[in-house]
Amino acid sequence: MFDPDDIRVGVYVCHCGTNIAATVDVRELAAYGAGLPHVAVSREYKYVCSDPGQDLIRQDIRDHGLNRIVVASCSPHLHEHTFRTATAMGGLNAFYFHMVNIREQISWVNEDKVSGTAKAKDLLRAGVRRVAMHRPLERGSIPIHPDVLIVGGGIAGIHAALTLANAGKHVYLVEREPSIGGHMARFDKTFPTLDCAACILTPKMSSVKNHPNITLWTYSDVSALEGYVGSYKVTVTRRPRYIDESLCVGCLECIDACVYKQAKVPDEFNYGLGKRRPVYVPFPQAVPLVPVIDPETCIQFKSGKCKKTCIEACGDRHAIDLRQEAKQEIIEVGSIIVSTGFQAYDARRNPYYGYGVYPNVYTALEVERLVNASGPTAGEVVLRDGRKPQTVGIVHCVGSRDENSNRWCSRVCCMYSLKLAHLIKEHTGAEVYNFYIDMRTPGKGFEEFYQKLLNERVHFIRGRVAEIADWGLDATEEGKLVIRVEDTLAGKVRRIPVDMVVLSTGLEPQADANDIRRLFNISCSSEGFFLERHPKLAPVSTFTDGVFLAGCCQGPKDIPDTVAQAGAAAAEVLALIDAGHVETEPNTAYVLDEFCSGCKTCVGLCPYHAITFQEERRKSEINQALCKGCGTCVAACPSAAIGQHLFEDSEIFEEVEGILTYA
Amino acid sequence: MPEPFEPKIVAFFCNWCTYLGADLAGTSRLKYAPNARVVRVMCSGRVDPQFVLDAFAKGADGVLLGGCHPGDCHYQEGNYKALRRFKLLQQFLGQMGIEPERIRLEWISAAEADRVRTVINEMVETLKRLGPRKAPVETQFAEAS
Amino acid sequence: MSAYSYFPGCSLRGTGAAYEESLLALFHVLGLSLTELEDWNCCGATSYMSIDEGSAFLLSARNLALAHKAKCRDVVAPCSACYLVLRKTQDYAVRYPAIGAHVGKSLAAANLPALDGVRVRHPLEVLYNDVGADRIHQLVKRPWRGGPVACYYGCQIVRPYHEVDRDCNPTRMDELLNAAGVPTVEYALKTKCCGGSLTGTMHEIGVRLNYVLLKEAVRKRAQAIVTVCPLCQYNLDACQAEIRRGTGERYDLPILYFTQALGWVLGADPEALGFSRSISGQKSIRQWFSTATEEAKAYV
Amino acid sequence: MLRKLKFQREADPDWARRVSQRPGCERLFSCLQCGTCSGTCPLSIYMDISPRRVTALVREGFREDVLRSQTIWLCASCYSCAVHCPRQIQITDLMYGLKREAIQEGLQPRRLPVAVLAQEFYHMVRRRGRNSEFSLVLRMALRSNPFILLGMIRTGWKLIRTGRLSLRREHIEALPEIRDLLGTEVTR
Repeated sequence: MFDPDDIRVGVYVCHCGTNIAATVDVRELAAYGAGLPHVAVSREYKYVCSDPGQDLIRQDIRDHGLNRIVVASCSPHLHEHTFRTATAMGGLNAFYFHMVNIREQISWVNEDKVSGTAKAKDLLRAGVRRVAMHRPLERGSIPIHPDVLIVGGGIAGIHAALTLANAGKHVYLVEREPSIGGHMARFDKTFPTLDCAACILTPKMSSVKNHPNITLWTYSDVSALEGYVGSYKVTVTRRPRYIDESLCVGCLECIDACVYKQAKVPDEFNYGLGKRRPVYVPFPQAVPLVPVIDPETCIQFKSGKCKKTCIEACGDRHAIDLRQEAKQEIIEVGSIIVSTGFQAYDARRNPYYGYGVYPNVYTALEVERLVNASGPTAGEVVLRDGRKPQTVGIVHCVGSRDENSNRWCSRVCCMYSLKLAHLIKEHTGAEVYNFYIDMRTPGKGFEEFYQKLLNERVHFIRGRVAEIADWGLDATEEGKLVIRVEDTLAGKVRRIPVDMVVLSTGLEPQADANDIRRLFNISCSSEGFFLERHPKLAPVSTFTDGVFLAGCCQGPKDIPDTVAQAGAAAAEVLALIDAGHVETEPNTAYVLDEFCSGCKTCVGLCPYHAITFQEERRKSEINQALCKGCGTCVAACPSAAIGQHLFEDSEIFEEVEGILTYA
Repeated sequence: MPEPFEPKIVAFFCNWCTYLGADLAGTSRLKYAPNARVVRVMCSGRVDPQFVLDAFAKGADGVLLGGCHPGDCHYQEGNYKALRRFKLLQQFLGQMGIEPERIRLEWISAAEADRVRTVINEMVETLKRLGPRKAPVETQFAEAS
Repeated sequence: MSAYSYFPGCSLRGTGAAYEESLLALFHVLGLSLTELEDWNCCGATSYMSIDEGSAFLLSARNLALAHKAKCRDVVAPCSACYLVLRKTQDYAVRYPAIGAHVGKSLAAANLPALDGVRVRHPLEVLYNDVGADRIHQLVKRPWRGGPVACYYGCQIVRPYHEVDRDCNPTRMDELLNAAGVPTVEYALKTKCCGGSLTGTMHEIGVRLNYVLLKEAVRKRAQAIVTVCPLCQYNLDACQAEIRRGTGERYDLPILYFTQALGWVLGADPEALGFSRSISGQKSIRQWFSTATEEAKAYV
Repeated sequence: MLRKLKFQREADPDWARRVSQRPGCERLFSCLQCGTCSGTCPLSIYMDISPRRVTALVREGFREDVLRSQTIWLCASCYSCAVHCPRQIQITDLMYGLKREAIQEGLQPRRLPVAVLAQEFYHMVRRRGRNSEFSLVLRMALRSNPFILLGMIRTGWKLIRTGRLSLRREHIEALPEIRDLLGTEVTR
């Protein structure tokens, strides 16, 4: 009935509800499509991506003998796969399909219908001309190496690692600090349930340590990455801690034995609120429980003249090795989860809050340590001079929602401020004032927690603090920190003298987020957090296959959300591994022997070393498994001897032609 | 009165940065001039100078190339190749009597929706200032390609 | 030797006379030439701006144009209000094309040159950038016999533009004075507002603002306040008697211009520094800045 | 006295839009109502409407309330609000604009010295090209509240004694030039 050789194109114009129909005249567009060469059927439909929409395509393929499909709808990044599948279900090769983007490219970025429709016609024309050139293609497939790399050992990394390990997959967990645990390990209680962070985290930490399927490398960085989904080659640099993890039993005698009788070095884990020795473990529950020697402060490293009492103390275990050097581990993995977390906003950037100037202005993280039973003050909330504060002011949105620093809402500050307010009141009985712009308590049980705090008579003042100063107008303000703020609800400007100020600093991307981004070849959103493939449909995937995101490196979020996301990332990885292989886009380049002049121009160009030169045949050859399909060699070949599936010169020429020929 | 001159721009956007930037412009509902027509390629390195020449030959008033920022290329260094070719191409077009402003190479990341808008709007302005392309050049290329 | 145009502004011809005198004397000992703009006009400051922005910009523009004419394109404006309006005119003429066009058009109509190349400067920033603390230190001629001072920067030289100094905790005046051997105290209110012309209009409010400024300065053990603006100086200087009456607290602080303090240390003729024009703190002023005692010292 | 009930018919949304188009006010509508402006303002404590509420009222188009308020005249233009606003609204410019409008509409509080001073200053400068502090204060007092002068006598005398109060009335030579200059200008 239909001659298989003549090209019969089916055109489907999507309304996308009103998303497209509002600014593109879809009826006119479809009618126009019908008039284009080779077009056998041209329809418009409310939602082409819906089931009935896809059925429509399948049906037409049978009834009208269509052998090419063009859908004019959204971005191929959203639904190209959907429609290719539909095309295949209709009995055609999936690659006899082309997608025309009239939503992101037209209806959403253009106001008037006339110019919009005109533009849509151009693109549709181009699409129809292009698809006519399409040829049937087969997807390649790459095997997936079952091992997984997880970068960052905070709660996100830990949860993902355990999920995967329990499913029987081998995980390499790489953490740059001496211990895993991340920010959560520093918290005392967690909102809104107030269950102790350690009680829920430390068991998970130790099971990471003991899990047969997890290789844990702390004090280490990922220094190089090559390869692609399914088979990545990763180089991990393990910094020397001068104590052999395999020999150390965690007795910590070396620490007591250190020639420094008092701890003198401000300790990082407690933000300098406590002190440590040159040989130390960041905190008692550290995993692994193996001390680190800090060459910056260790006498032996500085002068070479130390009694080395630590080595004595270690005795015949011989775990201490002062000649230890950085070690490189090279591993093969099939997929990667990036969970590198966040850094807290530096409160010094808001000088009018006096952080770093007035000793009793603290950041929220510092106070987390103060209220923590295992913290530097053993849970005593005290001022630098040891006094108990009688009044405390908690300042929200420091480094959040501010055009002068970070524009975004950090999502967790409202809740952790409430939590700290509760804990401070509990520990000290102090009057606690919260200064907020908007109170955001959208999570499960959050609003109830807010209510609880209101009933505990914590003061809530709606207003962004203007300044914090140490000068008083009268005796009641002398020697206090005075917070000046407009109480916007009472409609009064107030001066509130307090003993202690807590700055609820926001969350921002890690300082080295850009290096990490480059290393793993993923993108950032404008504020610098890592960009997910799609905010709704692919929230933990990235644009690099096999690389997934979990936790605050993707954006500020609380512990429940982080754990949920880590689980999701683990599930994505499992799906990948259990499929055993991943189908590849058949957009690889290939050499047309008859035209190859053997000039070798292409060989040097390929970043994946996929092109080899066959000396005996004097021809280049492209390894289809290695080729990633960038097409650089295609554009470079002086004798046009290289083609690229899906992006053939002919196809692109036709597309350009289609755009520019005024029909 | 005659219709105002609406330049037509053929834009080659790389799949991983600039095309996504344009998608983001869409989802953020940024409004910009409707004059650009985007052709998606996997990498700016895929853009064969012939595509550009062909576009001009077929009557494009301007050609825009979009790729990832240096160091961010999804394929490691395709965008550098694109840059090298672009420089040559611009000279060559100059000799052909095509103003260098008619072709533009821009690094636009997946996050820079606003950049997409600015670049396209700017380019439309420039082209409106330059006016339609002179006919003779067109024929030159028709033979060339 | 670097040369500057000089825009006195109305105050330095009245309440701020001592500022002008000491500024000229100081620039003289530093060998910097300061040429008054010929027939300058009011800058169009705050009060004017609140009636008619358009022509306020034009008034400033004329002064800038005069500087352009004079070929001496660094305009030194000692009064904070003048400095800001001149600076703002320059900025807005660029940032807002409409304003720029309007200014350009009007200047042309009055056949005055355009503003390009003119730089608005404040003496504090001139001394800090063009002379520098080190040079000041080398040039010290007299010891500072006075007590520690509080540096008071006021508002309009540090906000909204940050070229003179940053707006949170500026330090350049402190640095210069310290380099000259003048001790300064930590002064949290150094950029708070003195009320400007409000002391004239909403008197009680103005006085209250100055009371707070003085109180904190004294609490920080300052024995004088050093200012950069005629209005600040006037307010702090003239209010003290009234504050004494009102509160019963004894305030009698010299309110100096930084040019007076530096002028003294760098050996300018004390007569030319206008110390006698201060209302408050005359007692300390006579002790600190009398050359008589100096000569006496020279004998023994 | 500010009535507590507001009728929508009193609002002029288009006025809000126009205000937002003035230099420095572009971001007016992005105001968070966080109160940083009022908190940092040294004079807000004496204002009848806090700067934050001024932006709120402007945004909703309650023109009269704003233009009749004392607030705009208490602004000493110290720019504290402008540099600290988390939305970078140039509130000082907003206030200037409102003052100008109030004067044009004759809505400024009667005999409020600040407003009188501004006008006197304006006229003096336009007439003479310069301002003479003495006669300015004199006129301000006479046109607002002569009793101010009594309070000033003491200070005034001290100023004269220290030679800081010149009684002569300043003016510039090139007055015609000023006229040409301001002639072209359209009073906003």
